[in-house]
Amino acid sequence: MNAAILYALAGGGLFLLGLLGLLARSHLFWKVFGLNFMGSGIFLLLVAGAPRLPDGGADPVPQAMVLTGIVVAVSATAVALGMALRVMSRTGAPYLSESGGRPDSLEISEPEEAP
Amino acid sequence: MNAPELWTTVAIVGPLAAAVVSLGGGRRHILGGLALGALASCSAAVALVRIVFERGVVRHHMGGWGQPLGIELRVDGLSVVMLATTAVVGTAISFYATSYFGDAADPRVERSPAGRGARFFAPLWLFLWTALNGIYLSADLFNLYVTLEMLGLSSAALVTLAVSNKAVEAGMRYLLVSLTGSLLFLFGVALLYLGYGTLSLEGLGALEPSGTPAIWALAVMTVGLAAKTALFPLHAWLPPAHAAAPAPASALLSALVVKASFYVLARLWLHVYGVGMPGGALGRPALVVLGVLGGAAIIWGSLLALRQVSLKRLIAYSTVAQLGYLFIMFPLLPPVEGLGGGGGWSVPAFSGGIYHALSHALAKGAMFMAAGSMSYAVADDDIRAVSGVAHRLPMSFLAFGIGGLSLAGIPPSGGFVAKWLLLTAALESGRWLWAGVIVVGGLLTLAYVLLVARYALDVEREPASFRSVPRRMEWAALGLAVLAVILGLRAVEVLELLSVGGFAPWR
Amino acid sequence: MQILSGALLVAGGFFFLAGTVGLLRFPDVYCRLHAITKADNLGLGLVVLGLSLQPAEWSERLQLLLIWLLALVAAATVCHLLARDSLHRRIEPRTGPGCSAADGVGREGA
Amino acid sequence: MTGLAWALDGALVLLLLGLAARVVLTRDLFEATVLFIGFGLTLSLVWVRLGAPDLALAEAALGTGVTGALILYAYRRLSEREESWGREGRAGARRTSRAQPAGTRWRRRILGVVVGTLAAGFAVLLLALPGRAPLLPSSVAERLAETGISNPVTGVVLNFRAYDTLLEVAVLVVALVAVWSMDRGSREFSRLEEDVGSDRVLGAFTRLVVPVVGLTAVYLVRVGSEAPGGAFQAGALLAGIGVLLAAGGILRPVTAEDPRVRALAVAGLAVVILAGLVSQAWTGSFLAYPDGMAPAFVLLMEAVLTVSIAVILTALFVDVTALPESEPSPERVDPTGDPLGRAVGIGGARVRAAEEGE
Repeated sequence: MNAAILYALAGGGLFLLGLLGLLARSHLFWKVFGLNFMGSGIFLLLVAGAPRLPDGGADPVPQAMVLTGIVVAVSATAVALGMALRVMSRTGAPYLSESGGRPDSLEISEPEEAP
Repeated sequence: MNAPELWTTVAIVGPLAAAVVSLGGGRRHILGGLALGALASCSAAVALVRIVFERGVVRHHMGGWGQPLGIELRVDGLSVVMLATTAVVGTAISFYATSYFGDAADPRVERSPAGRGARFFAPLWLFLWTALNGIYLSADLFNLYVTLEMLGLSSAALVTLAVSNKAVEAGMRYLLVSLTGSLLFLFGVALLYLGYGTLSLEGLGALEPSGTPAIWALAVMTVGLAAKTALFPLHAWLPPAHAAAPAPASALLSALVVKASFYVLARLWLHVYGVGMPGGALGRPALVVLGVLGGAAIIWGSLLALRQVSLKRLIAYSTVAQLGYLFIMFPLLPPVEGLGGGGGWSVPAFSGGIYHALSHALAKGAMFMAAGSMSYAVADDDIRAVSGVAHRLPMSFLAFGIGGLSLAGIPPSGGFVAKWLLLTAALESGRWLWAGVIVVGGLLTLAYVLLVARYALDVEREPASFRSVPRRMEWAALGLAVLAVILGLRAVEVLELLSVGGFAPWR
Repeated sequence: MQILSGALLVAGGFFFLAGTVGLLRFPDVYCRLHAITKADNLGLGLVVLGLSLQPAEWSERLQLLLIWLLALVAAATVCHLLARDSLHRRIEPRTGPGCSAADGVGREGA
Repeated sequence: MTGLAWALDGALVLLLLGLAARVVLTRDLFEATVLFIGFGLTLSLVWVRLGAPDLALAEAALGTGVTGALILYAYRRLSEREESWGREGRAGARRTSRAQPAGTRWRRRILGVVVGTLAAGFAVLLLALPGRAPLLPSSVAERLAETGISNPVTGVVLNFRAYDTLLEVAVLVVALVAVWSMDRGSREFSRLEEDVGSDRVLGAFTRLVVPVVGLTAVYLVRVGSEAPGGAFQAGALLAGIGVLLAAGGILRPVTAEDPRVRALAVAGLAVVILAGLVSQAWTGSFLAYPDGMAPAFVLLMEAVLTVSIAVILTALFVDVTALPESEPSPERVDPTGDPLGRAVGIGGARVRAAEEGE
């Protein structure tokens, strides 16, 4: 079954593509794409790399792990996207800045002063 | 009544149920949730300490299935000590947070930007608490991945509770680093499962992983976990995140969250892989690499702490430095041939490193809460603005001072015991360099604590504006600082507890 | 039987191809929508027909048919919404001679 | 391995990597989003080829459906904001992303080298994987009969490793609470709100599709323990309906303030906790269902989880993109004076404030 090795290598390639996307692109949405590709790459590696059962059936444990992983990836993507949109709405551009901006005053919770 | 299964379930499901309760929305729900979470964690910690003392290492097969199939919880000395510290520091911070955020139902708070904190700090923190307890108890690789992910999401959300541009940006950066770290960890888990076919840590330890895929897996996992623990080269995200977060959240992040990924790293290196030991993978050079990074973190973090303008960022850089101490433990661990190490790690080094984690958790929690109270009073985070606060907020400044001295390792405190143990380990085995770094680190820590004290004690300069701080916030900080000192005095029991099933790789 | 189902599958594939070519070649949104919706649905219909000739129980054939119907309805609704949204954005259909896809003006309307 | 199968696998892998590369390298955000959805569908096909129907279902429903809809709608919010801040229209969003170079020149070379060495090391590593048949799957097959569940994947997810599933649902709830805790503004959906809602075709489509998909979801839950199916996929299907209703303005937008939404969102988590505690009282360890009762427990949990996951995913879709109206102020991170902060932070290139764009 060397097609599985092909898919496992594809999984590794996907992981690296995702890593490249995460590190090389500074637009926050591409970092979210990168994280998703890294996740999908690992899942592909996990399922394709697992040796088949003697009776030819697929090994259920990696599939259970990947099922859990997909749900966790969706929740992580939702939080990452939400935060990216907040960065964009607050600072005008969907990018992280290099550290070096002006310090702004620390808004602490002021229960006394009504806004 | 003292079945380990019961108490491990209480430790995990308690805070989880409390989080569900605290989502109810009303003030009673939030207070009830925090109380339930604290109660469950503390009672579980006390009970498990007793069980581990009596019966040594105990296990809980989740779902009733055997080790390879089902997930297994394992409780030994190290996990119980971390659990107890999390319970104590967590309770103090929950107590502090109830007054820091004000009352969500109160209309002024509701409309003010901090209204979100009042409503959502409790559920996020209780989910975080569940993840912490889950990590310290779990002995299953994939389960650790899911808990680490839960930890990352909830702590990043805690950072963005603060109402400022830099909080959102710091939260975003922290979330990206945390998710990348978890995915790298998952990559290692995938390799180990493909190579060895088991997900349980003990099962993996028994197989003595040392082949090429195992080394790759360890390398990738170490990079991922080091990123989450903000080890030296990968620490850039920590200071903005811990400084921008609301005070109770930064106390949690610095005191507890970074310890969890360090704990997983230590488990993998010392117990599963047994790096540097006769049967283990890699060799002593790998431990020295971690030690060098730790030493660099101490120097780099302390120097930058001295240069900071903002109080909370000074303490955040102090966290980066103190984490270096945890990694200095690694090169001191392998026993020197001549001294006949008895097959396990050198006892003073291991217990010194873990002891430092405990005392740092207590001291740093107290310092961040005290700093939060001081900034809350003068509504400004700048060190100069905190001038003259000492005599107006004696308890907070006392808490800050005691915490700082404990970090620096001044005798009666827990920090002193940790540094003493690490120094004996270093000098015993003739590794002078590490001893030097430990001492220099302690002096630098003392320097930046005194830097803050100089401003706070400056009586002539009155703070521009001053607001009274709710009593509860001050008591919580002081209580934790006093505990950091008591930890130093009662070291014997804690060290004995640490020795339960902790000193040798699982073979 | 095998040959017939094979032929149907190929025909279905051809219609999918035709739809894609239509997507690339046509000048503006409306022609493209027209191309994709019509061709792909027909292609899918042929594929479903081809598959149902394969040896399978009736329940599976029914499921295949249900999938096709659902796809038909979905495609029609989406096409309608897209067209209405384009109209709302006042993107006029390109009329007049030689409206080749060279300038691809309609692209941002998608 | 017949030639045809090889051709299919090869084509799928090439398509998969090609789409991923194109998404990572393209300058245009809209193109990246659409190709990302294409990538998700291709990955579902790959799961089918690898004999993992459960994953194909989950990838299509969750990985492509929910994630794709989320990113598409986030893109829309981004371009709306670009418009409202006086930049050019939709192209503006693309143009900002087009204008920005991906990091300075030397950073990309270093990354290329790093990724290259990793790729080489990884290829060697994979071939060195010992082909040792792991002991786990065989014991899963043997012990599966005891659980009364015949679909091995559901057996592992909801019985052998049920604790993982409990934490996974907790992660979903954490994500929802995290999104709720961010500053949220109006939840109006589209400028065309008024006429989309009253659009007869959409109304007719909804009335037809909702029962059909609802029935499919119930079928998926019911069949979950025998054939591919289960709570997560069914939940994602129902979430698709939720998104359709919310986007169509038919369903009142889901809000955190609404106690019903909170209750439904945590219902799944609460039921799994209760099931775990009840079984611990019965058999002594958490989530160890009393023997013979496993199918009943699993079915109950799956039913409540499906509804709960559907509500969570719909609420996520609504609240992730619920941005407050805000005037952006570009100043940002306070100086830490840490030179390492720039080099190693995952921040990437310089600040892209609007004026400094081109």
